Amino acid sequence: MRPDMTLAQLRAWLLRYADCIDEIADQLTELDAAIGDADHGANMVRGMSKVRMHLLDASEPAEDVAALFRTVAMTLISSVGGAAGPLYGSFFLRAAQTPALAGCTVVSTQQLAAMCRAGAEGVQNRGKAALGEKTMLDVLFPAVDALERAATAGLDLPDALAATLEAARTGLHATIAMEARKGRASYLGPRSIGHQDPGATSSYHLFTTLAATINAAA
Amino acid sequence: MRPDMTLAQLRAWLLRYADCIDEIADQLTELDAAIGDADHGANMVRGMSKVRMHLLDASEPAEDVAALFRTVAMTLISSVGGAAGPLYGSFFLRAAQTPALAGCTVVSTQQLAAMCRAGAEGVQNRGKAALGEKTMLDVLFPAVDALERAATAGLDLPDALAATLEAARTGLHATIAMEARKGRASYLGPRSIGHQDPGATSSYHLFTTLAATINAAA
Amino acid sequence: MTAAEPMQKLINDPANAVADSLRGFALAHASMVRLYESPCVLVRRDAPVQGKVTVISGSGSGHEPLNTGYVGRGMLDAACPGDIFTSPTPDQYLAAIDATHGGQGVVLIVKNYAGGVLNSEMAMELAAARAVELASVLVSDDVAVPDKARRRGLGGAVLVEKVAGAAADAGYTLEQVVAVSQRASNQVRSMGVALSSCTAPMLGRPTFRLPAGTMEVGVGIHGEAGRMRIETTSADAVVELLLEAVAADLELRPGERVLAMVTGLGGTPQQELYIVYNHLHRMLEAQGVVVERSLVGDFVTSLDMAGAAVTVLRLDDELLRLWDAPVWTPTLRW
Amino acid sequence: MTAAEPMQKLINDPANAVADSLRGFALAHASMVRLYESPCVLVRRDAPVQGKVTVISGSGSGHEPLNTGYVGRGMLDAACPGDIFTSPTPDQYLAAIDATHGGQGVVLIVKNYAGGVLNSEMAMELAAARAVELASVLVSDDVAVPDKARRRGLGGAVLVEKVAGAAADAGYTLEQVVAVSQRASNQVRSMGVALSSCTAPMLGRPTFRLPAGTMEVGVGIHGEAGRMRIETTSADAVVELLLEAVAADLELRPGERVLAMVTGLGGTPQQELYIVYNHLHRMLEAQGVVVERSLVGDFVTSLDMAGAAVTVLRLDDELLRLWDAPVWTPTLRW
Ligand SMILES: Nc1ncnc2c1ncn2[C@@H]1O[C@H](COP(=O)(O)OP(=O)(O)O)[C@@H](O)[C@H]1O
Ligand SMILES: Nc1ncnc2c1ncn2[C@@H]1O[C@H](COP(=O)(O)OP(=O)(O)O)[C@@H](O)[C@H]1O
Ligand SMILES: [Mg+2]
Ligand SMILES: [Mg+2]
Ligand SMILES: [Mg+2]
Ligand SMILES: [Mg+2]
Repeated sequence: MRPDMTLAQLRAWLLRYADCIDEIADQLTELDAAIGDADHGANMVRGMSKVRMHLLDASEPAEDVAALFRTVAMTLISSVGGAAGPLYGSFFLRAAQTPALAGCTVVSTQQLAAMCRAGAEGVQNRGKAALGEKTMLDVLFPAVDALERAATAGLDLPDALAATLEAARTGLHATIAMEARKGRASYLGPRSIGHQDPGATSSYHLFTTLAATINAAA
Repeated sequence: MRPDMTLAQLRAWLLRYADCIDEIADQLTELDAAIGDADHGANMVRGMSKVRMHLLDASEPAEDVAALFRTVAMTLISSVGGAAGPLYGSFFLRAAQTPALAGCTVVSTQQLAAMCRAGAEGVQNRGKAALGEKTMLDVLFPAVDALERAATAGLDLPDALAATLEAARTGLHATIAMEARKGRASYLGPRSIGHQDPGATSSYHLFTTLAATINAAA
Repeated sequence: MTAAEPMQKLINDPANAVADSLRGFALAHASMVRLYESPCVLVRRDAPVQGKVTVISGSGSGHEPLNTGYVGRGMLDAACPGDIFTSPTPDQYLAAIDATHGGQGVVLIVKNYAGGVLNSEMAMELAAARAVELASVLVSDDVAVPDKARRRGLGGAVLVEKVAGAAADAGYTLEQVVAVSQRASNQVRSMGVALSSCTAPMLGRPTFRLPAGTMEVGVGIHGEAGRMRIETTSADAVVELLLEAVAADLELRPGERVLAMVTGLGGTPQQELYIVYNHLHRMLEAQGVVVERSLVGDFVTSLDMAGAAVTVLRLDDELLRLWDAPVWTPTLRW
Repeated sequence: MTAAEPMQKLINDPANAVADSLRGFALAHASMVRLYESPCVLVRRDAPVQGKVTVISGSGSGHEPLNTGYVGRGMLDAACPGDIFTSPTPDQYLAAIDATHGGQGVVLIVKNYAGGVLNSEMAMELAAARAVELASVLVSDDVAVPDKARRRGLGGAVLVEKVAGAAADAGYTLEQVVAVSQRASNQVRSMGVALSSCTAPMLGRPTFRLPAGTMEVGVGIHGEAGRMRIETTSADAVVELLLEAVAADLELRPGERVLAMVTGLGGTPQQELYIVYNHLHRMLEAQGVVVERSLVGDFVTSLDMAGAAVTVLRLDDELLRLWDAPVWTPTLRW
């Protein structure tokens, strides 16, 4: 049995991520208070609560992966605001636009990697940040790289996600030592060093919840 | 030699009072902070500095006691403001108007007592407070009573002032237990109990400096 | 007298805070006002305005925009700013009278504090020698003080000053200005809460300590503590507490018309003031009271004190007309 | 998400602070504005005004009176208030465009923050489907940020919005409104200092700790810390620090004309703001600069943050005429 990811699992992942955001909201707020404006927790909670509501209430559940991600994207874009809204919105929007996704209700590890690659590039296109500027990209890119490598190497999904998570964690921790060059923290200059980036933290949990979803199913 | 008080001594008293006010300004401010608006120190310093300036700079020094007190009164009235300005202004204005004072350059203990009586009544007429309402009157009236008794008993000035000071101190300390019924402290109601009245404190030092002036001369 | 610790304030020498600020005010509003420094009076640029009753108000500084921000067409002819929290001296009133009276008499708007009353009384006695008809109107709207004779003047002062200025502009006689202003004063009630003490420049530290989780109810405007200390609660509950006291004392009845005002005490952001107003407006309407006009912002403050006060003025046709009459001051304009 | 400790704030549920406040605002200024709640947009009462360019601005809440206080005749057609310190979403811009555009195109005034830029860009992309001509003007006046491309929008936003609104009222085309507003934006510089952190309702405690005796220089308006922390000093020294940076960057020369603005950050009383203005005005004049107009008060704030920011706009005849043009909003009126 190929451990592909089903539409239901992707939906479960997003619900799990919404719950996770509730749990880590205070941490995100604290991290943002240290080098930003203390709203990243509230922003993510507002957005992911709306996503949860949509997923639970929708009279017609998304019929394919692309539609699911498009809904998530539009919900985040229309409810989050700040920097995180358009950035996470772009992540899911571009992921939804991954070639050959239309009609899919199951995605392979390869496809999942392609989606995350598209998403991460969407974030970069939107926000114009580079690696090492202390943003969510410093989690997204290393994680996607690892996921792609794992997919190419033919690892099954749980193992691929373990590697992804490992890379995401390393990326996350690397943001601590970085000086911010994009977003609000950049105004602090060198004073931004020594703090973990809030957006990178919320991005990291995209992968913890993804792994948890797959492991729960396994 | 009858220990009357000369015009020069009265002037010296007022200068000494001005210096004393500088010294106790912080205390007056603290006392007013506790049950009022923290300005009694600044108010008294502003007024008595102006008085000092007038006394030191006047090209023509006051020619009699009435003129001296009138100058002090007008200076306080025009520079202090708040409750203390009109009240202390009235004290010196009414004292200046004591019958048979015009032309005097020396005052007897009796006359001094009459002046203080007139002054204290001036404060009462202006402020409409009664004894026991936690105001400067709770020092002024007991002190004047004592001074009058001493004068009637024929005590010489140093002794008379010692008795006056004693009564003033008792009056001052009595304000601690009082509930304010006039002035800003009255808005605190029972919460004003347990604090010494700032105006009573500045009034008390009218007598400490008067006694010190006489004792310095003796 | 200087503070031992550095203060978190944008001031220079605390002793010059009032003078520095007034100079900046006069520079910023040079087209509207003129500052005389000694004694300190702020007057309308075009003073004296002849042929109308002159309206003057004084109070301690630290309550900005009261009263300087209300000098101008349709409101005050002059403001007498005292030192911080200290009522102005009689000399300031006299100088204001001399600089602004226009031949039809002068009305002093006085807030009911010992200092305010005593100094204005003295001013009126001293001015008796002048050929100027003088009258005063007392504002004592603070329902936190049970004894009506001792009630302090709070936000009601702004409303009374607006009414007096409009009446003067409309050609009312001195007697008529006094009558309608005193009626406004009689029809207005206020009460406030503080969520922090203020820090007066001369003291250099908060006048009182307010532990987190508590608030002072029934505060005056001199940075002094209030009548009682209670636990902090929601904005809506605070509004209900304040409005209950105000409405009961005013004997507000359904169908009556009012002006509702929320003034910040200096350190509270607009966001909170409108949260307060939101519930105040709804509560009044729920009681069947018609909120004809409103005013939300910093109008009578205590330096940087956090908190707000609620003021309700019962309106009649004349008061409403005078409120709506044109006004052109640094703070109020329409 | 709820604060563990009680807050010294007049709010109800922190999550509803923005909504409660906007409702109160709409009630208090019902004759001027109308509130749509979902998505949240505050528009001129008489919107859409046909036959003129439409001017819209959005920003996070907590900066009041920015932008709600600037909605009205001669300034903004709509304000899009985001959550606290959070730029509004594209949907809010779209709703504002739909509610107010008057057939002559729409200009969005955007402050240069990642969130502000990203959301307005998205809004413009999404609005491309509509038959409405759209343009945006970027405000980035904060000289505390050395890299010009990353400079934040501060008090300059108010001035640019006034210019844009007046140009639109004067019948300028979309292109012309954009040109003159962008020129105003290019000619304005600001810098601010904080003497305390603010407390955001959702966080429930100060965003950063500022020990007594220190101040943050070069703060933005989101309650975030500034560029550096220095010891507190006199108001005059603070003004010199700020003006030096502003004037140097603007390359101000003797004989030039400016508008000088001092905005409080929310927790600083008027008295201090005028102390700051006093020295700012004198310093500018000492440099031979002509202070043609001024503005002192709370115009762009960070909730209850103590502190102030200085803004200088280089004026030319056209900008001055547009500044002086009539305006009728809750906050600015002439
Ligand atoms: N240009 C950008 N590219 C990528 N990520 C960014 C960019 N700007 C900001 N971010 C991310 O957004 C996070 C902050 O989000 P949030 O606090 O919700 O918005 P805001 O900064 O508007 O308050 C940062 O921690 C950072 O990871
Ligand atoms: N009506 C009054 N009669 C007598 N003394 C009064 C009266 N009102 C106030 N005082 C005195 O004035 C003092 C306060 O003076 P001050 O602080 O200078 O003025 P303010 O109360 O206006 O701030 C009080 O401590 C009290 O002794
Ligand atoms: Mg943030
Ligand atoms: Mg006092
Ligand atoms: Mg006082
Ligand atoms: Mg934000």
